Amino acid sequence: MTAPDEAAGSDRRKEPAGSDCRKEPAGSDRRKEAAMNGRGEEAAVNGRGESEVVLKLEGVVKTFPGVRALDGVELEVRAGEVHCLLGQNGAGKSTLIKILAGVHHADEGSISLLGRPFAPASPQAAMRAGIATIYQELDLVDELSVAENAFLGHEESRGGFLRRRATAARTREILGRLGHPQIPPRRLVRSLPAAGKQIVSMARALSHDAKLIVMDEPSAVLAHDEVENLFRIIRELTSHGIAVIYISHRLEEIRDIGDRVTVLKDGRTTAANLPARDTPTRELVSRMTGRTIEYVFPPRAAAARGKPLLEVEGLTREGEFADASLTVRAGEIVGIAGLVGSGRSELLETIFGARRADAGTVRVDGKVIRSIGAAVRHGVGMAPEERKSQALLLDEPIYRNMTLSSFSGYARGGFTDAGREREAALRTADQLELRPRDVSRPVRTLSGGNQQKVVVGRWLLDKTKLLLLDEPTRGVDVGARAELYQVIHDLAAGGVGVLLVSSEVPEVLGLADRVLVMREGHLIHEAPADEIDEDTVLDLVMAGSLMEGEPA
Amino acid sequence: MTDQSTKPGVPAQSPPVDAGVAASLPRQSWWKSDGADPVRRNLGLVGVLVVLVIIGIVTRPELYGDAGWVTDNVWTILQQASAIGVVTVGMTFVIIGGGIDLSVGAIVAVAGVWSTTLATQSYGTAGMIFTAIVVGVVVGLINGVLISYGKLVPFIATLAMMVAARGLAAQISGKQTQVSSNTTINDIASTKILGIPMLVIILALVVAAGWVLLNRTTFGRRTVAVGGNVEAARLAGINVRLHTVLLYALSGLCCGIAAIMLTSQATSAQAAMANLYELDAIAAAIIGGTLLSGGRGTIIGALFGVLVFSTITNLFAINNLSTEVQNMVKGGIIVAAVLVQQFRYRSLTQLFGRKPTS
Amino acid sequence: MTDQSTKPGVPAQSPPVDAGVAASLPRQSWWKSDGADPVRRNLGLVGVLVVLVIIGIVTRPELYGDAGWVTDNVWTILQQASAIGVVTVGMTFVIIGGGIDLSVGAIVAVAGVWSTTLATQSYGTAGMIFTAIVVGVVVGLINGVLISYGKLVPFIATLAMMVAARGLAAQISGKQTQVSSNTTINDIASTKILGIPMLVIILALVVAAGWVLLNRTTFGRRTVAVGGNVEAARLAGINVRLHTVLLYALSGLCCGIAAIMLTSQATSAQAAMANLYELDAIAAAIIGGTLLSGGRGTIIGALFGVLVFSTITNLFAINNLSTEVQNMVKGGIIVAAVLVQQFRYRSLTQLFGRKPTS
Amino acid sequence: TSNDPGENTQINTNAGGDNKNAAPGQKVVIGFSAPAADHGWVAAITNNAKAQAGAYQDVEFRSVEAGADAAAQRAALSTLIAQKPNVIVLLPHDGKELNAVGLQAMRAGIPVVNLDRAFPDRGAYRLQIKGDNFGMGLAAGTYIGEQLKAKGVANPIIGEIPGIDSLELTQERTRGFNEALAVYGFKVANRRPAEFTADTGQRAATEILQALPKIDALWNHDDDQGIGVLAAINQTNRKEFIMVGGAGSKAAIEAIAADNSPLKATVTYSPSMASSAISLARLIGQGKGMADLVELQVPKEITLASETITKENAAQYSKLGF
Ligand SMILES: Nc1ncnc2c1ncn2[C@@H]1O[C@H](COP(=O)(O)OP(=O)(O)OP(=O)(O)O)[C@@H](O)[C@H]1O
Ligand SMILES: Nc1ncnc2c1ncn2[C@@H]1O[C@H](COP(=O)(O)OP(=O)(O)OP(=O)(O)O)[C@@H](O)[C@H]1O
Ligand SMILES: O[C@@H]1[C@@H](O)[C@H](O)OC[C@H]1O
Ligand SMILES: [Mg+2]
Ligand SMILES: [Mg+2]
Repeated sequence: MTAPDEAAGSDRRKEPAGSDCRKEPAGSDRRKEAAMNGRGEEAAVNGRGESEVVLKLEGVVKTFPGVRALDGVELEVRAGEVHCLLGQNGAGKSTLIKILAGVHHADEGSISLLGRPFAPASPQAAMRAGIATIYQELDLVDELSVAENAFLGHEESRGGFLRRRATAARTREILGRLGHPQIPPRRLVRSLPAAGKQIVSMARALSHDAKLIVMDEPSAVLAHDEVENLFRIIRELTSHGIAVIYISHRLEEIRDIGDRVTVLKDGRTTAANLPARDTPTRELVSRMTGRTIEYVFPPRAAAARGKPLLEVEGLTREGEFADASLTVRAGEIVGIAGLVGSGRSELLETIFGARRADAGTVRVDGKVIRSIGAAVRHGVGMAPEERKSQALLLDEPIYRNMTLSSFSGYARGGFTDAGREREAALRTADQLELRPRDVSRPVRTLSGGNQQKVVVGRWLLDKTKLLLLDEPTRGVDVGARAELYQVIHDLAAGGVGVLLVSSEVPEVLGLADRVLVMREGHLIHEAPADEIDEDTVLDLVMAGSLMEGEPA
Repeated sequence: MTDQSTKPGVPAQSPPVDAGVAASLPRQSWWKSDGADPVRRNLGLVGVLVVLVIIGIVTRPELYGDAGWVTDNVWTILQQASAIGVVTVGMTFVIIGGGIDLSVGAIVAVAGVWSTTLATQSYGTAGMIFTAIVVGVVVGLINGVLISYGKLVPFIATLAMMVAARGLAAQISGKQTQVSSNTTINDIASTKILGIPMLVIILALVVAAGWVLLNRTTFGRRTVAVGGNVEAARLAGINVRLHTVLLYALSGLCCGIAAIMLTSQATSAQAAMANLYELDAIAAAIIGGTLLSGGRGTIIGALFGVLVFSTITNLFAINNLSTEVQNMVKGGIIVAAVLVQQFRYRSLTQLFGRKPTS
Repeated sequence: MTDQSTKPGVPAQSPPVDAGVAASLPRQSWWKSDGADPVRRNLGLVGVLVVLVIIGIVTRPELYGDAGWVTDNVWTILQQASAIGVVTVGMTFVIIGGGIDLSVGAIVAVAGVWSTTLATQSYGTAGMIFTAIVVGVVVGLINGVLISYGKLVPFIATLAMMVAARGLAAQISGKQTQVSSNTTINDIASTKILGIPMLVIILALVVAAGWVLLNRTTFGRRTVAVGGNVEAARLAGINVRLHTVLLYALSGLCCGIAAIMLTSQATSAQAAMANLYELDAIAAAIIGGTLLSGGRGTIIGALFGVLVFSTITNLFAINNLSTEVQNMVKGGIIVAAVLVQQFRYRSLTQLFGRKPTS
Repeated sequence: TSNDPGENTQINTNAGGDNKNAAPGQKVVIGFSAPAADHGWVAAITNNAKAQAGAYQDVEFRSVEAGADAAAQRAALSTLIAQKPNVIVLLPHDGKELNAVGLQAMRAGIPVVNLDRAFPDRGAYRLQIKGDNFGMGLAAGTYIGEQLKAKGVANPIIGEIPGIDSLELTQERTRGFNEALAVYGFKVANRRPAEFTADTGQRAATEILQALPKIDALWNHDDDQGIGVLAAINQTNRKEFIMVGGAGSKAAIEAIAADNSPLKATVTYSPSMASSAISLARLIGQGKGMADLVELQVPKEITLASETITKENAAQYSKLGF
């Protein structure tokens, strides 16, 4: 996380951070191959850090009805570098890359690609010009196979007929490069977990011979080990002279993988080309947010342990998780760590009543809960993992999304009270630093991180006694994260029990009183948060799969 | 925002710098706001209506010169719109809630035929109205249960119901037109209250009730939620299945009411009545701005949609267009009406939306 | 898979750290695999067909005892399914691509009527076939352009087209049934090749071509993408608008072919022909497993859907059920057919799908 | 029109006894098919056929439902032909569309009696019994012409409410109507088709009454939809015109007799043709001729006359109303 002592977080994984940030290509034969593939090896390294400018933006402006999303952006990306884009939620990062990808068109300003003016009319044009993009929101077609998704729009075909074997082979090759040779190219994407989908997105980006690959928060849905894998791939790409624009809210990632950083704030470049490793966190944060954040995880007064609020016993869903037992007390924050796919979301959803358990019981305040209705009636709330598909009404205004689980509470005799709903929503919006603050806006127009705040905000409004949070900070910026953590703490201090799932181990450790570790559907470890450290958690999480190889 | 900074436990902040955000939010006039979107669309439909009336005036000035005739004509158009209008209100709810109801015409027919069998007529006015409404609601409930609990796609479930209910109506009626000899029912169509035809009053009441239900009640909010994102609605604690059942029952209720209205107008009911109402109702709802995929729609828009259709028919009638020309022109008008809505929307956005950037 | 790692150009890998993804990828048997999903669903439909035939055998043993009659009956069922089957193939593409085409019946009528006007007939067989196909494709193109470039909702655009095209057909035909005096066309319906009726062969060819197009060409895969996730398709560089236009043109093409088939069967064409084909085609596609919201569907399933309908009709005919009973039963069978598919699917998933976790 | 389909059928029981043809003869299996009845007239056709067949001991009546459209009827008929009845009586959805089936049956040696909607091909039927659609329009037009001439109306405003407009029979009726009116120098001012149902009749009538603030005469092609037409007239309180109906339903005949509405006459197109068709099909099956004719066989074509029912002769027709 963005702890002020960023060194502690990033050192462990960081490679020797020489002034030369180009990594040595893995082998010379490969270098030839890359050249043959037209990857422009010579373009990559023509001197120490003085590689060719691939992309240059000057004074780029983009307006949406009512919003000036970009307001004079400057950006310069060089061949073979990882250029990080930083900025708060809504700063305009995704808008910027969508302009590069030909999805949006800039209203003003100039863009040049490899020295030539560049204004892609369509995604196709951008791709042809050598820009591949991994979007923030997954852009896959569920009913197509992995291979078909990877090559969608530029299929391997002869006379309109698919060359299925060739497609599969090329996909397999790319998946191999991505470290995932085990994903069957003909598997439907629908059946892949989120991380698997992210890999397919990356496979698609690699299926183009791109000079510039743009990645919009690729790590948001990835677990720890997957992020490492992602970085390995990025290093491989840059070693071939490919430029990467990397967006993430996790500052330690930026230190790990980034070469230079450009910071956006409110659609303007507030700092350009900062060295990724050496710029103090404090500076990055203040450039982004216009303020400094002293600490991220608020200090926790030893939690006054209340009575058991949630009691889960022997909960099982075949194929997903088995025999899960846990307790959350009033005023306690319990975190669950684990790999993506280890069954945490499923467990949370089953506790909430959204999935039917095959065995076991869930009690809240001693009463058995079997359905969502019962859960909500007993004061349980859940912020699900996938905001778009599971939580939001994109066309409805923010305030109605915020009150989705509580509007009956504001209603009188079945008649809703928009005024009170709006007020309440506005209060939460302020609490979470929602941008823009206008709660009548449709959620669709919010940036990803702000949408996430709406999802979490929903349960802050309600008279929630027990809050189930599934990846609550996914895509949320540093500043807002701090706010969100504070809110969670305040809730706990007020006697609310919190059960939190997060793929970011530091978040679990920093926020929770007690930590549960889940692996392959089993809760394998439990410890107070101050008696366990990140390495131990990671070892526990990974051990199974590393040692056993084949999943059960 | 500022009040937050003094709260205990909140990290010390340098003064919140959100001037930029404020700057990036040019003040929106209400007109351009998203809330005004349905109003803008409906204005488009009003524009279409105005154009249709103007065409009427131009083509038949002698008729439009007569004030009495014009008033009469307005009532005629509204009366012709009344039964289908009521059905469309129910349909709009179903569509907003993420479904579709192909059986509305058939439900009107069963309800109408059942309430006009000799046996039912013997129970008098109340018996007939009660029967029509109960039949409508029950058939709607069956639809809802098939969809909610049987997990059938709405299209298929209600298509099956459409076929079956028409069959049932034919069975009940012995394929004969059932003449209503109940004068109270028959008189509904000719009664005026304060100069306003009773059928129009019924339509107005149903539309008003529908509007309130959709926009001011928790039921309406649930409908939008269920249609907009079922999973989100479910995870927010809404009983999606029950709500779906209620939506189809509501549509059935509207069909029951419409059955009485139509029976009164035709002083009879028969198995083939309300033929293709499903298409008309869906089309009216969609022209009125309801999203076929659910989650968005307006009752007033749906009403305008119905009015556009019945005004077109009226225009054809006063100009004595032949059926085939009528149909060709109608296709064109439908397309034009929708294009006009879009045009207004976009042009307004362009006119007022983009201030020259500095 | 391992052979890949030695290929030049692939970097040496750190041991694949994909426990997360791998763990959540339970091994699938083919039966449970995604690829088998349509097959599973279709087996449900085959089951329904078998049950229908069994009912036929039980109710009319004397007919089913006669092998010659049975063969004949199979051909009859398939012939009855042929024209609507061809239309359904086009409809399936449109629906998978995220649209809907309510104008198919009307297109068949315009194409049929146009190709049988005296003027067209004077050009002979080729002229008639050419006309039907060109008319179908052109009307389809207009649909596509209205939807793609006019940004009309498919439901409304094709509804408008349905109304307009029926009007046009009435206009062209002067509301008279146009008798075909072209014996080549008329003979299509009675010709058999190697004992197989020509109409059935045409249906088989169209279905085969549709299957290949959907499953083996870029066009087909892009159709799935456009219907499943337009935004993703657009981002992948697919020309969504053009593709949409082509989909409706394809549907129009199928209608043109069906027009010839129907004309041949009826040795005539008229404005009201292919009445309500849109509903039948949509229903068949959906029963066959096509998602009404787009992005998923199979051609074979759609064919089975059509066959279920024409087998039901055949069953009614040989048992001479009265129309009203027919309709009531048909509604029930549709519901049952869909439930059967779901049942099979779910129960199989339960039987084989979930291995107990250790 | 009433609740009970069995009631008021028009059949010939040959009770007179002096008809040699009435005597039971060789057994005849008659296959029958008519479009699904969603409307009184068609329902009456099927009921009449059934009742007439029931009146003969030597007739076995096998009716096949025709389904929703020509294609469905075609399918139903193939199964009927396969069962080899002695004669087929057929009211097709559309004569031209089902012509081929007629040919097929005739080729298979089954004589076809074509009812109402004519096959164009003379080889497709053994006997054709039609109502006179053109004559119906002619009769309606003539009645209206005479009435208006008698009243001395110079430029009368005349409305017309046909049935389903895309049907050829509707076109023929309209042609007959226009031709008759032309004789008087009159023409139709407005024409709004309905769909043979009461609710669409009401709709069309409301529109026409709105479009024509004053009317002198109105012809409604079909008495079933006429229920709705009369309702609309009632609702708008208009009685300045005379109205003529079509087909001759019981309700219409009663209203004419009562003379308390604008409905002054109706021109017949009687579903009794179905009863006659069965009787003649039986004779064809038995190889007999019509007793009153010299010919040994039943003739090839019969077109029924369309009669005009008015207050004066209503009593006579009341038992023929369906
Ligand atoms: N289609 C749109 N219509 C209206 N406003 C939009 C649209 N897309 C983005 N915006 C607005 O533009 C601004 C920039 O959004 P953008 O998605 O680029 O932010 P971001 O930097 O990617 O944020 P995050 O880190 O949360 O993903 C936001 O205020 C957002 O609300
Ligand atoms: N909808 C269907 N119903 C019945 N059988 C089908 C259907 N679709 C395909 N089949 C048959 O099942 C087999 C597998 O179909 P599928 O489309 O999955 O083939 P495939 O594309 O070769 O599969 P893969 O992409 O996994 O190689 C095909 O041989 C085909 O004949
Ligand atoms: O010819 C019939 C006509 O008289 C009746 O009114 O409607 C149905 C037609 O088949
Ligand atoms: Mg973003
Ligand atoms: Mg998860």
